[in-house]
Amino acid sequence: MARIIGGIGTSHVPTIGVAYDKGRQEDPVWAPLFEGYKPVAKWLAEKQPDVLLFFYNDHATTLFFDLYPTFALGVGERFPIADEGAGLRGLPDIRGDVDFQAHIGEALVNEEFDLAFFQNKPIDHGIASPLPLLWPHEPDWPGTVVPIAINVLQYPLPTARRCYRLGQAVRRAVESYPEDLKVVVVGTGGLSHQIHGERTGFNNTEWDLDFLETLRDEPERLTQLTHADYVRLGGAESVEQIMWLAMRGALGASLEEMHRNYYLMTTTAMTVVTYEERETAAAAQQREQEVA
Amino acid sequence: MARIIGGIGTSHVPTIGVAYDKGRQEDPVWAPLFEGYKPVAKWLAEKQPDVLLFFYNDHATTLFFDLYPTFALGVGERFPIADEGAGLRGLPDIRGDVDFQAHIGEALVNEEFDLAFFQNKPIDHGIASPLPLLWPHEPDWPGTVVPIAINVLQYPLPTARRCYRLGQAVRRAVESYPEDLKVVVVGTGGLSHQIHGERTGFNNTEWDLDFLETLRDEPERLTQLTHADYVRLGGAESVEQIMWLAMRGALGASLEEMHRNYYLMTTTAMTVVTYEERETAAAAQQREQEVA
Amino acid sequence: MFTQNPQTVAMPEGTYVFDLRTCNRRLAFNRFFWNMIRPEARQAFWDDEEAAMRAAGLDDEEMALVRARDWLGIVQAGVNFFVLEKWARVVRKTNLEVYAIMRGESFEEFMQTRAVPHAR
Amino acid sequence: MFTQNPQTVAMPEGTYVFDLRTCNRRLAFNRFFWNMIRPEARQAFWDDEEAAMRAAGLDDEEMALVRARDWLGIVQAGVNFFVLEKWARVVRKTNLEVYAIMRGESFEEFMQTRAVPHAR
Ligand SMILES: [Fe+3]
Ligand SMILES: [Fe+3]
Repeated sequence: MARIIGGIGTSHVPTIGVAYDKGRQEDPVWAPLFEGYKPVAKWLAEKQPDVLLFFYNDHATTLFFDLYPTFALGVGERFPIADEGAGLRGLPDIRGDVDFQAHIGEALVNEEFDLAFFQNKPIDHGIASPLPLLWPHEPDWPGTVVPIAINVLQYPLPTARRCYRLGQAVRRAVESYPEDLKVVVVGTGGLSHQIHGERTGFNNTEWDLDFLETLRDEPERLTQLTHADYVRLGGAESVEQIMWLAMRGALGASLEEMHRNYYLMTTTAMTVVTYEERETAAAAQQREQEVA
Repeated sequence: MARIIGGIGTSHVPTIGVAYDKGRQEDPVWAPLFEGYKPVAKWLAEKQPDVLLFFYNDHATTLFFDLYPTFALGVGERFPIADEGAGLRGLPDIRGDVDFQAHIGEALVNEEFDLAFFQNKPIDHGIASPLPLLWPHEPDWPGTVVPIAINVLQYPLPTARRCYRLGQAVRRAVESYPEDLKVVVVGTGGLSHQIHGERTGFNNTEWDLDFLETLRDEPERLTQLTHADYVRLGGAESVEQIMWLAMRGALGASLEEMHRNYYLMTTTAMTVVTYEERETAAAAQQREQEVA
Repeated sequence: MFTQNPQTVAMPEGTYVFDLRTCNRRLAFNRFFWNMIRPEARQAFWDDEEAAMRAAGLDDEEMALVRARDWLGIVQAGVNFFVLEKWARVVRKTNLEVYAIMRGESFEEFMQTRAVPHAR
Repeated sequence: MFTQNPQTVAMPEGTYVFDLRTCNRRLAFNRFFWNMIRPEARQAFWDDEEAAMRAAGLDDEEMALVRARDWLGIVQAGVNFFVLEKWARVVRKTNLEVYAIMRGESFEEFMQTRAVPHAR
């Protein structure tokens, strides 16, 4: 049986990708960001998940508004990393497991999630910005990705509650897959930022930290907020935090926050958090003690 | 308040469009089909709906499998009628009411239907085959269309139950629109036919008639069938009858079947049925008696 | 394949489920037929069938199926009938003619099985 | 407009809701910017801005906004920022520079409002 072994919330700011590609990992203004991902990469290297299941958004790159889905699951053995106007990056195509992707899709549609499906299409910074900070890519990525794109650009967006329920259904879908795959669920985007209109540059660290606490311990409360609430509290583009709610929905009731990094450099509160289910964390600790 | 004043179930066989365009309405092999639509056209001319809301499917014309939605609602003031390989037909573009379409879309997404939205795109025989048999088009169509495309081509399809629930939610969406619009809901496709593989040519009139009775009186029973059940009973492509279930979901519990025509000519059991809600039919009869 | 969509269990013989896996495996082949909704693609096919197939990235098996006009084989390989019927228009076959071929019957034999055998 | 999505009631000032109606009204304008993910479209824009705009079917108001590099006006007209940022790459503006313009500030003024003012 496939199972979820943990969760990650991460920003997906495109300039993270630019800084990564330019090798600015040690640059004093970028180091607090890149340092903050090292424990996450280490955690993944130890846990060795087979699959990262991403709740992310495409930024009108692969998906244009002439046909715009609420939820879109990607199917493919390879997804190129998208050209978003500045040319291609030097990263290998993202890998996929078609049978697992198809299973998740079938399970979700049968549970009345009305997914769209895309095949083999490019994936933009919604995944590609944080991915190389999480996983090595030489000679190739160590595992496969299930990309689930969520509309956070064109209103009506799926409600916060719907995203949370999507995550819950994804957990059931994962656990109904017979092969023994280890899956980490990842929600990308946020935290506070607004990057359009006169309100550009809005941030709210107090709300960001409150969001992280509530997400971990009382996620249902966050499902009651409207999109306008998210926009008011965290800025227009912070509404993409509903993708963190989808990730949270796929995890158990009681979570241990294993690591957190929060760095507000210019306009986006760049954040990464890893979670394990408390039972799992306790069991792991116990195993370690037994070995010692 | 907008309200639903009736429903139509209709086949959408592409050759109906070809026969229509060639003026074969009086041709003995086609007359039983075209005659059967006259009472429907008359009923619509009397009822004067402002909107026909279609549950239909695109046949991999406007929607290709590289990005394939489960449900897709069309937004546009004009939708061209598609070229499906044989060139264009001489019909005016289908008309739309963007504000009403957007309202239905917002209401459905807020009710946790994960629609995709398409803008101004061509519409194929899923609507264009029966439309000129329902509505006149000279100099232009008398009303607007809300097109809701349902995936009946690429598995996983939405379940029969999900389609029925979509119809129920559409009713609530229509009734929450403040403008006084009269809406007729239309489900297209079917009835029995299979047009691929060695089983091509399969029909089942007994099942077709049973389906029509059950749809009218006990639609919930039809929501329990799997796609394989529909395929076994009515042929692979008859699974598109789940779009009739969506139409049925948008109508009240007790229906009067005002008209039915069933003509199995070659491979598809070409069928058209109109429904009014029994309360409405009774009220209409009473009004007529009072006038007389 | 590890799993099975419960909605598609016990499909009858002679029926081909077009699902996400099939679609992924045969995306280019399906796209080749789908393209026939565009007049330019139809013209390109009429002008040079082989070049059109190569440009669409078909593999050898797929090209052989097209050359042979093997309608049933194309469906069995994983092409959705609704893109295939677009190509039927291009090679001037009616759907009824394609149906007869998929059943392994002559057109006249097939029409004799229909309720209105002289319908066209 | 008769209705209002309850999820978007009470949006703060200086925020523009990109919804289905906006999208329908400004589809060609959004597509013009979206096209910039393709190298050919970038080259066509560099080669002849006016021709590129005409080919994309922009109306006079839209063309004027592009000519004026009126970033805020473009957003206010109904362009989604995420297609607009693709064009920012093409005209060699960083996102931070565009942010400053939308706020009506010089780049240096804007950066002074940031947590790490010397970040780039
Ligand atoms: Fe984003
Ligand atoms: Fe059909």
